[in-house]
Amino acid sequence: MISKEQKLWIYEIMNKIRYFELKALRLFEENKLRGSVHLYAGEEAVAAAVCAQLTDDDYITSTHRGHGHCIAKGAQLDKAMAELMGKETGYCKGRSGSMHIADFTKGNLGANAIVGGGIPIATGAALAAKLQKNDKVAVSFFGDGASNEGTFHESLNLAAVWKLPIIFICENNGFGISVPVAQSTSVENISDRAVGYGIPGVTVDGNDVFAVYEAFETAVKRAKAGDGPTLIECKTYRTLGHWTGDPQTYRDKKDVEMWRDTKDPIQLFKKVLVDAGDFTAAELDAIEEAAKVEADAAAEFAINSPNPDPADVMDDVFYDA
Amino acid sequence: MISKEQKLWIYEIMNKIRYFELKALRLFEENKLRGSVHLYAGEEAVAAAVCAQLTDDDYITSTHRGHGHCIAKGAQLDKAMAELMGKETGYCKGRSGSMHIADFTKGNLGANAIVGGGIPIATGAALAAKLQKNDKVAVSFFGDGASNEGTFHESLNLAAVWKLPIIFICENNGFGISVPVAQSTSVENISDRAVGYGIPGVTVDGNDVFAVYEAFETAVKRAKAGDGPTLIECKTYRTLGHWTGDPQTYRDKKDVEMWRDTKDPIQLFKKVLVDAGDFTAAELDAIEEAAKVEADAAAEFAINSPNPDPADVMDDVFYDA
Amino acid sequence: MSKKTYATAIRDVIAEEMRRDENVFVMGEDIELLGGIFGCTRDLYKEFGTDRIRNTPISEAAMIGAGVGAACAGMRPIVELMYMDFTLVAADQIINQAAKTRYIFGGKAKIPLVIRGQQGIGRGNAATHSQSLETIFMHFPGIKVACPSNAADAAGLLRTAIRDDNPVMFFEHKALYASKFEVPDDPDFCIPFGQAEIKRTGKDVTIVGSLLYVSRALEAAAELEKMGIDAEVIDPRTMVPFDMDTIIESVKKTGKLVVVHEAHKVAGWGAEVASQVVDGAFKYLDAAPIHLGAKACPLPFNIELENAVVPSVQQIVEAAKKVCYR
Amino acid sequence: MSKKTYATAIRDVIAEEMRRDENVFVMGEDIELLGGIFGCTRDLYKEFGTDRIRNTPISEAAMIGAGVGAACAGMRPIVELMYMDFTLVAADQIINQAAKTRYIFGGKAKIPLVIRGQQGIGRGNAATHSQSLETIFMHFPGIKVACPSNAADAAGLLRTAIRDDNPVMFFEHKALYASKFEVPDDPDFCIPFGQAEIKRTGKDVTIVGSLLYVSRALEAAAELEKMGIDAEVIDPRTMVPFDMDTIIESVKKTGKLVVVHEAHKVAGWGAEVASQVVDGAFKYLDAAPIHLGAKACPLPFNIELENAVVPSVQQIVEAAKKVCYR
Ligand SMILES: Cc1ncc(C[n+]2csc(CCOP(=O)(O)OP(=O)(O)O)c2C)c(N)n1
Ligand SMILES: Cc1ncc(C[n+]2csc(CCOP(=O)(O)OP(=O)(O)O)c2C)c(N)n1
Ligand SMILES: [Mg+2]
Ligand SMILES: [Mg+2]
Repeated sequence: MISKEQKLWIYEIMNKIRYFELKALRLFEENKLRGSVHLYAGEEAVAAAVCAQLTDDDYITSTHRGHGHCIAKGAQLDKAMAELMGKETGYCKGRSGSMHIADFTKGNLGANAIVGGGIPIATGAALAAKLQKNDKVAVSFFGDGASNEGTFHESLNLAAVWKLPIIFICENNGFGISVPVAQSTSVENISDRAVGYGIPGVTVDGNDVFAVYEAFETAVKRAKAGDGPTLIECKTYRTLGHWTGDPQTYRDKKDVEMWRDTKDPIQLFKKVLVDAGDFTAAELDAIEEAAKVEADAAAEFAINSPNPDPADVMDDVFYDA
Repeated sequence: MISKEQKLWIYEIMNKIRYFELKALRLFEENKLRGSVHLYAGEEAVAAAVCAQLTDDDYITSTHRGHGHCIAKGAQLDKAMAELMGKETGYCKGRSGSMHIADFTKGNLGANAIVGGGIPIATGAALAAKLQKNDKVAVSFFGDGASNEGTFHESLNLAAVWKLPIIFICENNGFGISVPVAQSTSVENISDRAVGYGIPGVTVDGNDVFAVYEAFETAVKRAKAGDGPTLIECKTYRTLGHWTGDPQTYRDKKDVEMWRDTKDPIQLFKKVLVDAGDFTAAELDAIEEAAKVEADAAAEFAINSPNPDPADVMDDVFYDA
Repeated sequence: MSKKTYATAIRDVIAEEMRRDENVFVMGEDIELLGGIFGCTRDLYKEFGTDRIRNTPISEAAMIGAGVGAACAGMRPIVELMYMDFTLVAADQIINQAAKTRYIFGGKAKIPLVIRGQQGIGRGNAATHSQSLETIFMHFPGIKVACPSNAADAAGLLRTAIRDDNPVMFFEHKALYASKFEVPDDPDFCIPFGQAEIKRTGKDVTIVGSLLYVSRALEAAAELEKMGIDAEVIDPRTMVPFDMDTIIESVKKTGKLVVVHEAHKVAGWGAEVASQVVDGAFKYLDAAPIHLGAKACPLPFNIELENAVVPSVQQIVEAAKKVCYR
Repeated sequence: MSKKTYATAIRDVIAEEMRRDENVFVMGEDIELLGGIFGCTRDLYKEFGTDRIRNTPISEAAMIGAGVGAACAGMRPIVELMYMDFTLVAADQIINQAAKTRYIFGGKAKIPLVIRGQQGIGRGNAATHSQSLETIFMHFPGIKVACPSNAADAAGLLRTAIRDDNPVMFFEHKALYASKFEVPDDPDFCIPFGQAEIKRTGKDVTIVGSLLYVSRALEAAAELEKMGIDAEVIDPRTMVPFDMDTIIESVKKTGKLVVVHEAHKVAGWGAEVASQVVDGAFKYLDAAPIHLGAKACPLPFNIELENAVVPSVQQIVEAAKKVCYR
């Protein structure tokens, strides 16, 4: 059961992510932002419903499509946008850009531009939690495409035999860049792969906040009880290109429109909240408006922030005691 | 159904492997042979029952425990033993030793000292067969331990989505060196992992020639029909140490004795052959005796063979047209 | 001759070789409909079908291992890596399998395999997508390494690579794909491996650079000319085999050497060149050779930082002046 | 001081550091009951339990990635690789993850991770189990690299590595495990990284070698002494950071340099040393430095072939004589 407070939080986060992404896209199109930028629009329910159940002490690892996870795990839009623009005020002082963004102080162990690269790292964070006997959990977000990398397999097996407190969240958005899942992946549901590790595997509608929330709630209980990992597949869809500038010739425009217009996770969630009488449409619109304003302000902040000083480029390669 | 001729061939191969291994062990103990030597004794039914159904045109990849596969795929004992001793007359001119032994002319794409390293290579050979539209199949042998490597996962998925003519043979001998399967591997049966690739997975008694033979026969039919790969797990046991010189403190002597004395694949097969009236004990004893003589002769050949000339050490790094 | 981009030159050679030899095929991520993210297989699936222009799952180790196996079984695979940085996900299959298979099996295997893709700076791809990796594949024996710096070299070297019966790492540079150059039309146009090209003759200092650093070295040479320093610029074109003779001959003439690359300076291939030149032309050297390369830090995202990590044209000029005592 | 083997020295430091700091733990293949195939964790599971001396599945990428993650989360993991050759199966997790994590997150991560294991020739382990890999981890920035040549260095460097808040690659040598040496008993005995050791002072020629090649260089020095050549032998001990100053100072005195390593010669770290010495001491050099390393072929199984691939003591002697014009 999602508390009213959490519902509001989730709605707010989803909107923050959405407007952050739209703003980033705009900046990219205006040539104010460069590099490989992968937007999360359309998939917000996953990050939000998962991170609603985490504290700053819990860990996540993220992917090349990492803004959503970063924001849901507590990042401020301004510092995140500054990072995307490579500014000194960004979370990573302009070193990472979009693809490696992280707010380490919030337990976010980083976006990871290597597909599948973060899965073992989250597994290690879960191992630390187990060894330290605290109550933390780790979450590894990754895509359908990543489920074909060797690291997926090795990590799920490791986590299963060691009964680590980790939840593997596969965001199946139907494509790895241009390649449809069926062409690259030998199972109907990626959650079927859980069988190969003797752990529970579930597939949920990734655009339904409630479905993701509940599946994750069960998985966290299991993890905290010492029973080990769960694999949750969230079926979703990215409504923008794989990266900013993607011609998207590999998919039908109608599909994109269908998902955008009839399955938008924010609109679906909003309708449920209003229908159930949790909040009025006006209350929710105000939240949306605030998110828009915050995203605009983040862009302003980022644009007006200084670039890092090239003289400092060698800093932080090593930690000096 | 195994033909009488094939039964004889299988029995002969199993004995050749066994006496080859015992001879290699002896040579090692006498300091006439060095390096990492992993013996196959106790697991002969797998290589023999599988390779009985292959021609020289079919491909295999093997493991660090590769003598059995090499012999079953048609290698001569003398050149194989010479390779173990690093001699110029060995299959690889003394470059490979035990861990990378291969007779390429027989479709053996090599023992592979990297655990899991050969699985993608066999997959590629199967891809070649598919592209060339010939009737060849590829077989990848690997251990229980190797099923936890990323290459296992990536290869099974690749073979499954491409419906390649390949059979994955997992030789589950209960241990990866000192580590029992249950401690390293998150499933009861490794064949359960087939579910994660949407392909058939079966577990058979790897010490029973007939069980292995039949499972493989079905898998080959499937492969040749264009329906793709099969994962066959053969439960077996190595009755010698992981490597020559292994103290084996990690397992109960009684277990070893039990497997050696009551489940020896050669003895079990012999009993069936005699009981069924296929062959007389005397006929089979003669085959055993011949294998022993051949192994002894192989050792003689190897001992009397010259070492390679160090002046040639740079040969064969590249192919020169 | 036709003027074409580096990307088109690569695409055309792949197509021509696939027409010539039915055993040639390509596998990689997003190479069918999308034509590879840099267009090096654009539309080829239409002519050759998706058996021979084959999308793979995101499984680089399996992909490269499958290349090795298919090569052993008589095919001539070309594996496209989207970024050469991903060689690290599959390093064992390259260094322990592709490169060693022939040798360890006593010379009995033949591995006609090309692993190609782009690397380097220039697109804000940050630390894991901007590295230059050619040095490590030069260090481990058994695999050839090519680094084309223009469209004609891309065509001539790639054709040689595809026809070679050995594994080849083919390093393209992301910042060169759009650059245009005259490319010979001859369908058998091959550039032999192990032949450096003198891009500019000069008598005062030898500058060795490859990939993006060929044009940067030429820019530096133009600057130097204004100062009355006549630089000879050499592009080795292949790292394995490496044409050290041409460089040593040049240094015997100029007496001074600057080597520059985008790969990290420390233990980069430039150190190998510098030390071999010292070995082969010690008596001719007027000054200690200078070796420039990327600083010892990961490639940062911010463009000014990125540019601060790799050698600049100005640094090449300074280095050349220094060895000329100017 | 206690006389102990290299393997025991390593084991003892691991045990002492685990007692001192409960965040230190070890994971690796066969390290519990078997104590690692070279005995570096022998019986430690009895004292520390199998939570902290932890067998892993055969999954090197996950194991090292788990080390990175556990380090990010406050632990101090030691990952034992059975053979350092297996770094190639996990190269991305080392080079792109462990080494870059701190930098790309703007200095906010701390990765106290040790990846240790043995490498090299001497046991007939052939091509994929006998390589020397330190050069490539020196090339890519972000990870420290240690190469102990005796039991005392193994102890002192390993303790420093475990206490360091950065990732460290710790390269042991299989042929050294049984060798004995006096090791200080001080439970805080640490050898700082980046301090080369002069193993023998001499005035005629500087010989730089590490791991197995320290004793071989010393053997060569003994030979040279008979010929009246007084060699200075230097062990850099760590590759990252690298103490170039000590070597340059030595060469300023001797005027001659030979660098020798077991890693492949081509683009090996010896070329870096030679080229930096040329840069830093050009005017002092009487002869071109000589750099020796393994030939450009995979390590063969046959022992005579194996020995033919790596530099011999005799070759070191010859090289020293050559730079001394003798
Ligand atoms: C190891 C590796 N291989 C390939 C890539 C290139 N690449 C970046 S994103 C991507 C697709 C990933 O698909 P998926 O995991 O489904 O995530 P999505 O982009 O759909 O969110 C690919 C192939 C990479 N970054 N890393
Ligand atoms: C990538 C890699 N990791 C580890 C090893 C060391 N090693 C050699 S054999 C072995 C055990 C393999 O177990 P399994 O796959 O079950 O085969 P078995 O030896 O039981 O036949 C290990 C860990 C290796 N050779 N390669
Ligand atoms: Mg996807
Ligand atoms: Mg086993």
